[in-house]
Amino acid sequence: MGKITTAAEAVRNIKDGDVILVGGFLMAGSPETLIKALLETSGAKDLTVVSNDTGTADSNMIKVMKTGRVIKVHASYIGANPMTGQMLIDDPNSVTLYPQGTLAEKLRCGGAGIAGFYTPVGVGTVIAEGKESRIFDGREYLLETALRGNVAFVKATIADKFGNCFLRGSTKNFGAIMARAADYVVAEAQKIVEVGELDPELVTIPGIFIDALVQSEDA
Amino acid sequence: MGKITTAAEAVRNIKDGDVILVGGFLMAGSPETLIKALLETSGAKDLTVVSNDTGTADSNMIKVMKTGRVIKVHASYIGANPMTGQMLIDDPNSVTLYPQGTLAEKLRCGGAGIAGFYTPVGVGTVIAEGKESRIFDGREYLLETALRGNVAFVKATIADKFGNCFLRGSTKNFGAIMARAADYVVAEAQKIVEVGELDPELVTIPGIFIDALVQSEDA
Amino acid sequence: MDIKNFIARRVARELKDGDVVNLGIGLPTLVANHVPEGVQITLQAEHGILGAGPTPEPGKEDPDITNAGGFPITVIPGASFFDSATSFAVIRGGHVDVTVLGALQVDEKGNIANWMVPGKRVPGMGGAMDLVVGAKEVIVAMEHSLKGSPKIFKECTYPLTAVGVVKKIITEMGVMDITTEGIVLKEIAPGVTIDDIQALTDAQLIISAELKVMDC
Amino acid sequence: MDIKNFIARRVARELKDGDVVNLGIGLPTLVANHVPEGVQITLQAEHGILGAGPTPEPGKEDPDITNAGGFPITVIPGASFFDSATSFAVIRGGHVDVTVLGALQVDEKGNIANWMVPGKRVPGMGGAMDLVVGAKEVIVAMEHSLKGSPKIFKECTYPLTAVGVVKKIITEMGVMDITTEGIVLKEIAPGVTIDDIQALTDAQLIISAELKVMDC
Repeated sequence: MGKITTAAEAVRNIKDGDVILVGGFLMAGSPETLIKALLETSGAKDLTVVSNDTGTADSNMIKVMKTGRVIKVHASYIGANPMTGQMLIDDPNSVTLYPQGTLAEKLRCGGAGIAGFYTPVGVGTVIAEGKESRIFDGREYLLETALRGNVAFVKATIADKFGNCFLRGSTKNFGAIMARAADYVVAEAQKIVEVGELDPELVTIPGIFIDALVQSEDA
Repeated sequence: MGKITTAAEAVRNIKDGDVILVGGFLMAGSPETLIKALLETSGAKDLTVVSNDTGTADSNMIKVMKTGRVIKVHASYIGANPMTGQMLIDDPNSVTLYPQGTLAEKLRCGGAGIAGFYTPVGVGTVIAEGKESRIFDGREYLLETALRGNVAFVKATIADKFGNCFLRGSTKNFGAIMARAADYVVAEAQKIVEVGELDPELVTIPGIFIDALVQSEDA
Repeated sequence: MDIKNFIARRVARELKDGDVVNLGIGLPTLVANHVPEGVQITLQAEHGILGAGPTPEPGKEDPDITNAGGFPITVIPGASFFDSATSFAVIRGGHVDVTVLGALQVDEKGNIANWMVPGKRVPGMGGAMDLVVGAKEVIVAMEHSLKGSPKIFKECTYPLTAVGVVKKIITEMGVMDITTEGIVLKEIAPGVTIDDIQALTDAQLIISAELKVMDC
Repeated sequence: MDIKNFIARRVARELKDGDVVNLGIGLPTLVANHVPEGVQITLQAEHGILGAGPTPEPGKEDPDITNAGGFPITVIPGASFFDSATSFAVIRGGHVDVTVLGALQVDEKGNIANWMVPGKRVPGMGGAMDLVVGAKEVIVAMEHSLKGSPKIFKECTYPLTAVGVVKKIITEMGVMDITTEGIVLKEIAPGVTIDDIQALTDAQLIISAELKVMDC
């Protein structure tokens, strides 16, 4: 069950056409070490990236996007990454935008075996286009469906060697959910400790969800 | 914003016909001090109790039920409380059983503004009777709807005076979810500390959800 | 006091002790600086904080504790952290009492458009749609017009953020309630006439019988 | 070795290193005592523990750390705790590799009935429906018959727990796989004949070409 590996080794499992879930909210909790390895040592293309915001103009994600290997994006806010904005202009079908809570809940459902949910968010807006709506107790809701990835990248503050991850402060955001919603999950950790050193009450992501564990360059 | 009160004062807000969500899994995390106050100092009747299991034969809940003030139960397992079993025999409509995960998710949705969700659990069983089913990606799912209460009772291990609650070990279970799904939420805490003494990373229930805070007799 | 702080200060008076408040980026952020004495609020940051505090002193920034704009903040005693699914469960579940945010357009039906300008680069809606639908009260805090062009309309023309959610608009010219009858002007800023404010408002204002001068 | 431990030990050999396992109450609980050397599993308790450990020594019980039967347990290094919604997200989301549980009836379609006997007091399904639908592999571990009455049927008659989820049945008489063709007897216990086991089985057994003697 040895999960510790290098970023280069971990990204080898990424195939052309994969859907990659990338944790983080702007730079908070962004798995930059793993994205850098995706940039430098993986040749996988035709990728779909699911990310709250696809990072900032200083992130490694924008560099990956500049290589043309990302052909589709699912996000809620893309104002900090001009490449994603350009993708949307060049091909409106290449970028799908969701309300942030809807994106978070779609991912949670993807990891929780729930196929879909009814949310009041987006009713009467462009978000509702093409979606089913339904009245519950006199209020209108939209049907949104689960979202999963082939791969997830998350960043932990501390991880133990079993893969239990603690994501400190406001870095939990999307990483905590995405780790449950992908087939192959890689965590980079700023600090890696022995099993038993992490307080069971502080585990943000249980180790059973983590397939590969990498030392973060941001240590 | 003083939330600290007595159990007797806290249960005064309970009205005839209320739906009460009661945290705990058997005796783990069961808010016995609050249930005892419901028994001894509240006269509210025609109550609906939502609880994973309605406690055990030694719990205060069975004593409340013996007074006849509980007319309806929603639960997943009632094998440890013979009164609930008897209620189901006397009137099959008085007890609604759900798969445990469905009950948990219904309550989560009740607190999360989600009206309903599609779960694969219960397909082909009596649970599916009268429920809509729907195929997603070739698999059948049932539509389940949100559940909320007028009142919730939860038990915390430690609470600060703002109401932030830490529920230790496996006592989190239903209390952590129910506190988000009721209009009036009372927590009993084994230990009450000053604001700032509880690590923000250990907060199971943020204080904004707690309306009244009571010293638990189990201290 | 500049216009933005003038608006922010008036917004702050709407807050009640114990309120859970989400402040949008830009002008709404300033509201935190004007919360009246004796009123304690809990600031929510939608990526996972309850109890957000002010900007840290230089050198004390913590990269793990940021605001929704990505900048370092602090937390107050009694704060808590959680993931985005939980955070939006808090928001969508109606546990945020007040959200204050800017708008490109608001209309007399309470519709709000604040996430994209047609023909311009689209930044995405972020958490705005969730916040305006989920919060118990939505206050639009903005400058009354954009270089002389009205922002308060009979009917929004930009893509909506949500339908029928705005109940109050606070600008440097006045305080307006959105009612089933239309937009009611409740307070007017010192030195501003009804004609002044109507001239910069596309919707027809209903003048409250108890019209007051806005506190400044 | 008694019958229950004999069954539990055979079940334990199905577990692979790294598996996340949920054990039902009763006989399945014994499986934990027979996990082969070199195989590390993570035991899940459905009310909120990953990494459940053995019963504590007398006097070391912790009322905050209990199993799904309500009794005190311990946790192993690397454990974690969470609430019931999260726990069942883990279960329903397919993150439990194996669930081992008893049954009142199982049938050749993989249907299982294990939560109520018609006409008797109903205890409720607890987490059983979630577990059998959510786990990647469902192993029924039970005594082959109830006082000589079959429990493995052509078609269940009791209210079902789930449809088509059971892939393997392990009893003191043998190991059976449920396939699209029917129930295939793969292993038979020492001293038991095919006629013996068929006599206590309502469904018609298909005898595997590679039928082996069950390890004991």
